[in-house]
Amino acid sequence: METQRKFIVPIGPQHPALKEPGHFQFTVDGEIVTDASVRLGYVHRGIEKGAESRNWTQNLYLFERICGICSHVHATALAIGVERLAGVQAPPRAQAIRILMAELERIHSHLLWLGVAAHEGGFDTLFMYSWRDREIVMDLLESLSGNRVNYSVNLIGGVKFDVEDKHRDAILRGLDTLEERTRHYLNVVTTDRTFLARTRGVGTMSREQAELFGTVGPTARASGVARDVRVDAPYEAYTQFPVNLVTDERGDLMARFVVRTKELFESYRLIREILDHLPAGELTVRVPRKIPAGETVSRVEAPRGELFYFIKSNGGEKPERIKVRTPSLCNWASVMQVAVGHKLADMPMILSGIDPCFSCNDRMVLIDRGSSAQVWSWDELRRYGIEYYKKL
Amino acid sequence: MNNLTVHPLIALLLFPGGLFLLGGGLFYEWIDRKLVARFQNRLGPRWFQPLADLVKLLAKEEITPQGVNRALFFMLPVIALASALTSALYVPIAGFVSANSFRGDLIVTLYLLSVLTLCLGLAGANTMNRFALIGATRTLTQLFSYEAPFLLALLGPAIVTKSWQIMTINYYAQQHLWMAITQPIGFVVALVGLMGKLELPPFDAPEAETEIVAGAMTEYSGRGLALFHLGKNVELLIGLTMVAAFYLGGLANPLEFLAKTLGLLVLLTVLQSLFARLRIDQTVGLWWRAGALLALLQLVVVFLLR
Amino acid sequence: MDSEGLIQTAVELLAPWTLKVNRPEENRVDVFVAPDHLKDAVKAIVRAQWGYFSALTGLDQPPAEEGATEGTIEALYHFCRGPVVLSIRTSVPYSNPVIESICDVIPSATLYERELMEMFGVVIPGTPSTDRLLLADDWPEGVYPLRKSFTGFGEQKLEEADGNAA
Amino acid sequence: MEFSPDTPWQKVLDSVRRWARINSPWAIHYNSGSCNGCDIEILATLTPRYDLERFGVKLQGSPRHADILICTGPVTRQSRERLLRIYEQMPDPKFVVAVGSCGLSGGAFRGCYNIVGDISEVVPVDVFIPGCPPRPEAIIFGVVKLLESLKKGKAEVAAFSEGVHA
Repeated sequence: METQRKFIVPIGPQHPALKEPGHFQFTVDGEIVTDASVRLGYVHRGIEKGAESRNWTQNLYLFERICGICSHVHATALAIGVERLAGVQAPPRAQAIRILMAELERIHSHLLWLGVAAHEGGFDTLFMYSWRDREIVMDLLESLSGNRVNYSVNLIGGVKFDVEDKHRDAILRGLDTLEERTRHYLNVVTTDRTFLARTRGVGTMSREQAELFGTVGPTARASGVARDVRVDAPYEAYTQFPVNLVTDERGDLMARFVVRTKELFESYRLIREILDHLPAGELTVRVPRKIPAGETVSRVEAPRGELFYFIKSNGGEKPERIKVRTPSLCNWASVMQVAVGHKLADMPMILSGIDPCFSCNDRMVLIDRGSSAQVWSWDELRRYGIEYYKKL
Repeated sequence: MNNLTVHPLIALLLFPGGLFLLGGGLFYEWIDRKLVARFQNRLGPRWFQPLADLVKLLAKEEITPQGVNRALFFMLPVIALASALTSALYVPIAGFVSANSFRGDLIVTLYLLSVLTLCLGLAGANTMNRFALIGATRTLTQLFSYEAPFLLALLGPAIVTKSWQIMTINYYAQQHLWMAITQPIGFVVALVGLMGKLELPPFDAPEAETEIVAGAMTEYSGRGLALFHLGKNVELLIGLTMVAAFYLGGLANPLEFLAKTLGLLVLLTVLQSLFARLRIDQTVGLWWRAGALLALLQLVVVFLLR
Repeated sequence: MDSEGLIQTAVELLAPWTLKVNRPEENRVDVFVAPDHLKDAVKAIVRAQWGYFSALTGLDQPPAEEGATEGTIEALYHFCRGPVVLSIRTSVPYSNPVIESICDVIPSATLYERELMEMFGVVIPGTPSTDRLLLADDWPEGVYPLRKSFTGFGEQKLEEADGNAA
Repeated sequence: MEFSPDTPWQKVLDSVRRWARINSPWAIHYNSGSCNGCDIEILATLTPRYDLERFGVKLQGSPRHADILICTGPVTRQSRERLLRIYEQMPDPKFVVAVGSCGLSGGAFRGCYNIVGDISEVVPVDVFIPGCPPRPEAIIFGVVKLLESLKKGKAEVAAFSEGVHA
């Protein structure tokens, strides 16, 4: 048996350009990845335990800050779950405003990801342009809710503010410019040669793999898996405003870019429809402070995929247990499995392909039987990969 | 052609040599950063930004990491800047006759510019930081890949003028039609070779911020970093002057010098902000497959037509 | 196949091992299964391609006040298909919190199992990697934050916690 | 020749050095447990609409090249040691800007078990920028405030004196 060179790549915590520290270990035999595991925890704050010592409205404030990019979705999931436990239903206008904000947040999250993924591939101009256009949607969010990020729209039982006509016109104008810009980005993503060199055929995940590993969101849809909570289990006002699914068959990195860009168009269409048929009525409904005992599961479609909330209440003011499974955890699990068998030289782009909430690279250890452990950087490993290729 | 002869000491310290070059290098770096920012729809830095960066870096604390050869650690930036400055003596800076000129100074200039890149590679390898190690290997790999095509591209005009002396090529280029028109492929390879030499995107793998932090210069701070930056700026200035002198019909007077080099710089900046960063294996592949062959083709054409 | 039909198929699939079936809400079904039958239940669901494995929730039921009954840790394996959420529930006593790993059936379940292990102290034999997922490296052994018995640290309590960790 | 900081020549040197430090503050960003709301606002300050580069601020990769450490988030147990290591790697004179209310007081996560508290418990902080997240303008205002404090030479002398060593 060829000597098993255990070659662990810890991609460690601090990343110069990106946001969040995580830590990945790939075990490699030669060039092919044989095993991969992830070690999170740098951003683990113990929120689920914290939730058990806060009452429901405080929890809404806390759960909005699990992730800065998709804060509205977390709040919506918690609000829906608690309302279901309390046996109340948010008024139709509030439901429509909730999904309006969810779609605006999806636009801002996808544009942000487009820029960051391009930055990861060294395409700074696309990063600057996509983030400049993202400012349009940030202004819209701010004019609606008063804050660019963490807009805390939700209350348990409804929403805090209304969408007047001046908001409506501003949103419609903003969407027109955004739509025209997104058409340009779709063109760039599908035709720019240097970009395609880094994305076409990289990190391909077949449909069966996507099914088996339980991937969610755009990553799954890029492999042809028709899985979208807004379509499978329409919640809030998605029943009145149906979403049509954007899928792609190729399953590689380029497909993930294309699916997310096309979803932007879908969000524009949806927002225009919501604004045209915004139901009248008040914004909130009374909810008792003590939520009756019971358990519920609330699933919501975050920009990165299905967000799963399990809420258990023992009838008091404070929840018994709130379990949050973020979409990135599923995607990590799938990427870790997909990484096996892939070349190591493609790892950075594969990782940035699933729009991770954590991405980073730092250290790497080569443990060679008989020799001392050397420490290589993530990129040194890529170098190793490239040298290996030259010899082939 | 006013072959202004200046006292050699002034030439060395003040005019085509030291002070003017450093100032020119900073000025060109500012234009480059400003243009890239403007292409990215940003405002970009103020005019004195590179100067402020330089002075601040000189005033910072100098950290020497352990396990590093101290002498080498201090000497490398100095050698890098020195080699860049000396290579300026043979090149018609600011349109004046070069301070010193002899047969074969084209090869010497190119060699001196490569010494700068070698110092960078050595600096990376010297420090124990793994990013620097990776940056060093990348710098050297890229050096071997663009050096040959860049040299061949510059040989085209040399062969046509039947001389290896930069100044004679400069005179020849002034009398005849622009080499960029007679030898278009050579011009393209030289330009793209220059981008490779200066590690501008899409060839900036050696200092890819998102991947290897700062490449070979990760461990340097304060004076060492300042000298390396200066070396890079001077290299930018000299590279532009050489390609302009060879392919854009020579540099007779300062006005022409300014116009042509800035024109080239704008062209470089446009290319720079258009492309994503190529992986190191793609860059090497591109150079050996496309770059070398095109340069050879150009030389063959030059031989036949001569 | 509407949601009622889906629920029926799920319940039939798990019939041989179910101890109790519970319909807490519309579109949701809980199936209680003994710990050692869990793996067969999960295999049945995955082989029939009923749905995808969506989440693994841990619930800590501390012993009742008078301490007669022993505390239990309940693990809920949630499978989703369309609007329906099937939760396979097993509970294990504090004294021997052992649950069979399902990683050979669903490879990506390793992350969820690692989280269950470090947060609730459940022992999962057969899981590919048991090192920490979320907790810090310098977190004392044997302290499981999501158990009701854990009431948070002050810096000084940290040493105590080290002391009395099982 | 005896070195005394008040000779006229030295004054000129000091003012030049201060001018350079004010006009080219390079920054490095570290996320010690933030929900990345503040981080995307920091990145937003580099984009065309706010563009910090016009003040000379450039996001650097390596701590060696940076003067300002822009740190976000309540320091989690896991990232405390890394935050310290990055702070020590930065050459003098160095400054720390804590962005977001998490960095100031642990923010919404105060009291969670994995939180060490705010950034000033780990590294000395020069400027606090409150807000959850603070707007890009607020972040720019914080950086400008830091630069102004440099003008008065408050921080700079202290940093210079203990900064110079072998």
